[in-house]
Amino acid sequence: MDVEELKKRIEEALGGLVKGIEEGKGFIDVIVDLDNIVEAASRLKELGFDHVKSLTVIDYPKENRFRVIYHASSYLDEELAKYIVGIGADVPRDNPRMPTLVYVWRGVEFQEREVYEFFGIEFTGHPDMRPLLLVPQLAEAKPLRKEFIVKEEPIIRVKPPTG
Amino acid sequence: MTARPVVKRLVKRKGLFAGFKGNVDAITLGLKYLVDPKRFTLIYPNEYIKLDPGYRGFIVLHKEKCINCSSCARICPAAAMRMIKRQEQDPKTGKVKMKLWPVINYQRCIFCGYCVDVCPTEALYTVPYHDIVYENMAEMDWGLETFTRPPEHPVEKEGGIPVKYIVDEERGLVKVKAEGEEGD
Amino acid sequence: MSGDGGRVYVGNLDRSAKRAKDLVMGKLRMGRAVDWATAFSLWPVHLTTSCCGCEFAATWSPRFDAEQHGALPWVGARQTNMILIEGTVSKKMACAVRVTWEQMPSPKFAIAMGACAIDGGIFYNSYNIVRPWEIIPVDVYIPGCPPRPEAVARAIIELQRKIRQKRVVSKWIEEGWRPDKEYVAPKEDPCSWWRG
Amino acid sequence: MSVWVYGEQKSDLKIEGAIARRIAEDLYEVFIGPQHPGSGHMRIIIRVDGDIIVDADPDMGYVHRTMEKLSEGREWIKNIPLFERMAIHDACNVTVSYVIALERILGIEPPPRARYLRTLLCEINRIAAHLYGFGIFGVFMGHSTMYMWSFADREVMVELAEKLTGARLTHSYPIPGGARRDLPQDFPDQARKAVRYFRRRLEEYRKIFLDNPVMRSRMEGVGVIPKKVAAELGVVGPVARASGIKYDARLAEPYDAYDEVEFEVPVFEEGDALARAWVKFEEIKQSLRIIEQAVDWLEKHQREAPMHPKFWERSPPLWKKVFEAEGRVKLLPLMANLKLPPGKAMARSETARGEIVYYVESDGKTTPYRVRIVSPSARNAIVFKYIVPGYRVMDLPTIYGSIDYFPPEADR
Amino acid sequence: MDVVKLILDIIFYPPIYQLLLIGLVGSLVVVIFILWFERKATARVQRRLGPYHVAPRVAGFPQLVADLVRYAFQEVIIPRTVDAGIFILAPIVATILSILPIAVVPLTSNPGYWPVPMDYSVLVALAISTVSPIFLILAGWASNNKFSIIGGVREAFVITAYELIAILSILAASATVLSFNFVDVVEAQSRIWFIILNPLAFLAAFLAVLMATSGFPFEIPESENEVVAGPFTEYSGLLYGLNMGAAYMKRFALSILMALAFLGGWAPYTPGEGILSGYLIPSIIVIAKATVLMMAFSFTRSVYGRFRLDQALDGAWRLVFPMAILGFGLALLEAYLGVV
Repeated sequence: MDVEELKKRIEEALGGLVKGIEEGKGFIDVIVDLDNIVEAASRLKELGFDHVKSLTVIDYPKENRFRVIYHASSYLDEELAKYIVGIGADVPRDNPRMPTLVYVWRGVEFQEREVYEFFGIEFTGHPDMRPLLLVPQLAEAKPLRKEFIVKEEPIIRVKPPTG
Repeated sequence: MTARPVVKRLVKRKGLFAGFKGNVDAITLGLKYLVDPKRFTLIYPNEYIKLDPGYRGFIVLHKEKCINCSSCARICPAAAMRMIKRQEQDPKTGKVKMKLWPVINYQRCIFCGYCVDVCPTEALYTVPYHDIVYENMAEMDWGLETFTRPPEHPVEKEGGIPVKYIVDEERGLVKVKAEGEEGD
Repeated sequence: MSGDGGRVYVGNLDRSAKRAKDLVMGKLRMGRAVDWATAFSLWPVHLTTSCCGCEFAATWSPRFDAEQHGALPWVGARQTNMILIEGTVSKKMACAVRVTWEQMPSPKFAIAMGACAIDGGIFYNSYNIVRPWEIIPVDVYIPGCPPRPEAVARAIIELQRKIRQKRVVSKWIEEGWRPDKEYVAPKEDPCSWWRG
Repeated sequence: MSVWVYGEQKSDLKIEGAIARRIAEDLYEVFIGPQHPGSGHMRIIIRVDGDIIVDADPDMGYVHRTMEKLSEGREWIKNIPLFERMAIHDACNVTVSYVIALERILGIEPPPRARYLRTLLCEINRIAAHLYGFGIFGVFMGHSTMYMWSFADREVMVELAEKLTGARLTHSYPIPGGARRDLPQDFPDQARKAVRYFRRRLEEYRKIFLDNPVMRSRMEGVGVIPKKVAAELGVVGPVARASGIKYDARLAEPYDAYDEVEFEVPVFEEGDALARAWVKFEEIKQSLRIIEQAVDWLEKHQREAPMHPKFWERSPPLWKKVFEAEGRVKLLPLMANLKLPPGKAMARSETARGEIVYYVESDGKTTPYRVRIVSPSARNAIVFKYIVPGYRVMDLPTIYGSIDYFPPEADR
Repeated sequence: MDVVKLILDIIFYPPIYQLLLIGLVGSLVVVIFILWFERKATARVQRRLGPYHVAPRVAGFPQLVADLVRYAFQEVIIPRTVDAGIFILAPIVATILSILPIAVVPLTSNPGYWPVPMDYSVLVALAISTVSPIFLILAGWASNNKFSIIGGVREAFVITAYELIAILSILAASATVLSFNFVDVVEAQSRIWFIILNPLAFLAAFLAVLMATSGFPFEIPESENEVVAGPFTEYSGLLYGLNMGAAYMKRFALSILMALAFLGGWAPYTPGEGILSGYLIPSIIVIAKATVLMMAFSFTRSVYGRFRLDQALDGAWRLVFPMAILGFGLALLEAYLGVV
């Protein structure tokens, strides 16, 4: 099975839900509407993609959206294990909410908590929506959003060395 | 593809005898090592490991080779290597010029060796020792003068014996005296 | 039953402790013995703040075996007298570091291991780290990321030398506080995130 | 209070213990960690009913060092040492997939020699990390000799890695286009000796630890993860393979030289702590095989710079001189400000504790637009929540040790 | 000379000699030696050096002295939340109680040097040895720390496992000779030791003592990976030193009981008259045998991890308890056949 065939199979399984398929190096992303994401993810799981490798969120402040992608793959089907298929949707930046996929893929529970604290995307229906890694005060700042800037030092030093 | 998954099964060990044998095996092995421990412990301040010359220890500058290109500062991942401005007289023309010199801050250095590898004139080199500690932080922020001298090796100064570790088939690592390799 | 000092049962503990101290340190001149004993019994508490813990573990492994210096990593903070900060201290961990430090009985010492524990190392501009010297008084700094196990042993030796030459412990016991090092009080409560 | 019962909707995932027991009113809440010998750099809040854990809540983030954010401000190559700090005892394995992702975006393939060198170091690291895991696992169950022995033998591998790269743990070895050093002269000989030593030595490990009746009784039937649950929770690495999942990133998507060397991926079906220990034990044996093959290949083939021609051919003569003399691959100054074409790539590699996934997105600048890392420990952390309940308090360190959880890696 | 004799008489007045000289000083020396041995032997099995730099010439023997002095001069923290009285008293009482069994056993067959009448000494010694764990539980309870309380409860669980076994298996020795008198037990071993006649009872007693003194693989109450330092989590400085000492002193006292019951006490030697021959030499022989036993107890640390609590209890009741019963039966059989 090659990538084209896989795409065909996914399009068949997902039916009209697919908005577009983006191809990256080493993975493909299936983009759906935010409202359909639970349905699409369930169908993808029935296809054999039984676990999520990465819940990837990318912030596009210019386009005022977050791209949320669940990169899934398969453990039990050795043929599908070679591919990483992402199911993604765009979440508006000013009211970041989306339905949780915990009940589709149990493994994303902690990753959704992580996204919640780093980007502020709230997953409705998540059983335990708390910050995971950060202290509560820092989680308020949503550090992985692009407007949170971490300064790098310039290569020329002003302060003289002390030793 | 030559790799393949192989399903294995745990060997079930049940019953009184299996447990007994396991205990006897373990205790015998323990006693074997109690008699012949096969030690290779480094008795540290009395001995020290003479590291390979390629070891990435403290980084030192050959000032005369440096061309002030600031590649090292650009590649430093920890912002430990930074350039300072310094007025210097050119020996040929006699003009006073602003020059950039690298200095290193060991409060941050992570010893990745990128600066040494990127230096276009091999002006930076590493000394093969790493066991230097400081009592106050200010000493770790090396200025240009400190940076151009290799730091003192404390154990060598105290008269420790250099040893080397070689891989041995019977005992894992074996400690042997490093000999005939004085200096760099 | 009073909570402070158990006065009900054994009289005033503080006063008897002071008398015992005067006797032992003053009349019997046990100061040097105490310095010697503490120098060779620096037990680091088992607080693994970060990834330098790998080299911390290797320092007590058979090849480097820091137990030869009398140091033995111990489990409970109450029974130890040294804290070895192993690398980065995050904001969450800073609370643990300070609490552990306060749990330890004095005389106690601190070693900062690795670049992250000095000035952040490769994480110098991270928003989630704390410089450990801001929350506890550090005696010896070990540069490196991670430092070699020998460097950790060197730090222990350096600390031993400091204790014995400057007679840190006996002066500490005589005066009741540490004379040669300033008390470090964190500017802001490292546990504020926890206490809310 | 009552414990929330997870997973009744839509999923037939059932975990024994947590659901079966009716919870008493007065639960005893114990905070394990972070200053606790049984927890490392994390905290697990457990609620116990008698000796049985009814609820476990892993409180992570004690070593969260904001790598994903920091990487966005730093140049591509500077991120290699940064990501390495996730798991410094497994440095090459965690960084190699990031480097592969960069190479995919750049559209270059490292020369075969570099691929073999990386494979060699990956396997050396894998053995060292497995031994590290064994040591921690042993000491979690009170077996200090296992800790000391595995750390003693880990030094053999660390010594080899130090000879190859010049650093004990933080090698920063793979870089886009190749590797940073070539094999030293006496390396093949020493590596073969080490392999033979380990083959003999592993038998002793079996005697004192895996077949030791006391340790066996602690591990057998503890922390059982059935195959279906393992797939559902998305656990990785030895944890998944001990549950019968035949998945290994080296099989699914061979990188470096893994499609050229011969090895087996051991899979067990019991799913308990003992099976996980055995997976690691068998993997060490397979890694020894790979090391032998890699060393043979490297010795047979001519010594040349393990660097992609794009970065090597235009280099000044000093570069070649240094390589001839020291085996050190010098970097071009352009490496510091390497510009990647816009694009996105994903790469996975199998570290000792499981599969690590990098998602790298470039917008054509010198710094990444976004790097997403999902490390094996981060994916295995969920085991604490779903598998630990139902076991005894004394089983917690066993499960912790057997999944080989490494908090700096999980927290990133 | 009279003065010297008087002093000697006072020193070797059995209660003083056995309680203070052996019980306090002797056991301290033995404990220091055993701790050093434990660390060095474990280090040897683990292929490392162990304590060294404190005194390189004698292989770091004073290491334990340094640790003890350090503990003695460290701050004693009494947290506000603890029950201060019990918190302070428990380790002290536990220490005294754990060496008390030494005061009621004979260390010689010379009746002039018996500290107490010996007719029921086996029973009395066993009875006293069972008291001290209560104070460990108290210490854990008074600490008011979750880990201490769990540790104390574990201690209580483990008591139920080992107590009966220890008593039964040591009583097996006295059943063989049909007497509760330790002197009879030892005299009966002048030809053949009970360890050979009744290995089952010896093994059961060995395991019971391991459990009683938290030796590996039964180091459950203080198991560091779950309950930091068990009942002693809140103890610091001198009080912690006492707690640690108490565990080893108890092991020493129980080892003396075992040496008398199974290893023939002062067996190859026949005590005569006078202090030297009648008291000092036999007592040193007994202590030496006890020390050898303690070295065996220490060795298990380097081979085993620890059992889980339920497994230890399970093993104690299912395996070791029947073994102790069998040993007792064997003893009765031997007594019936008149082997000794």
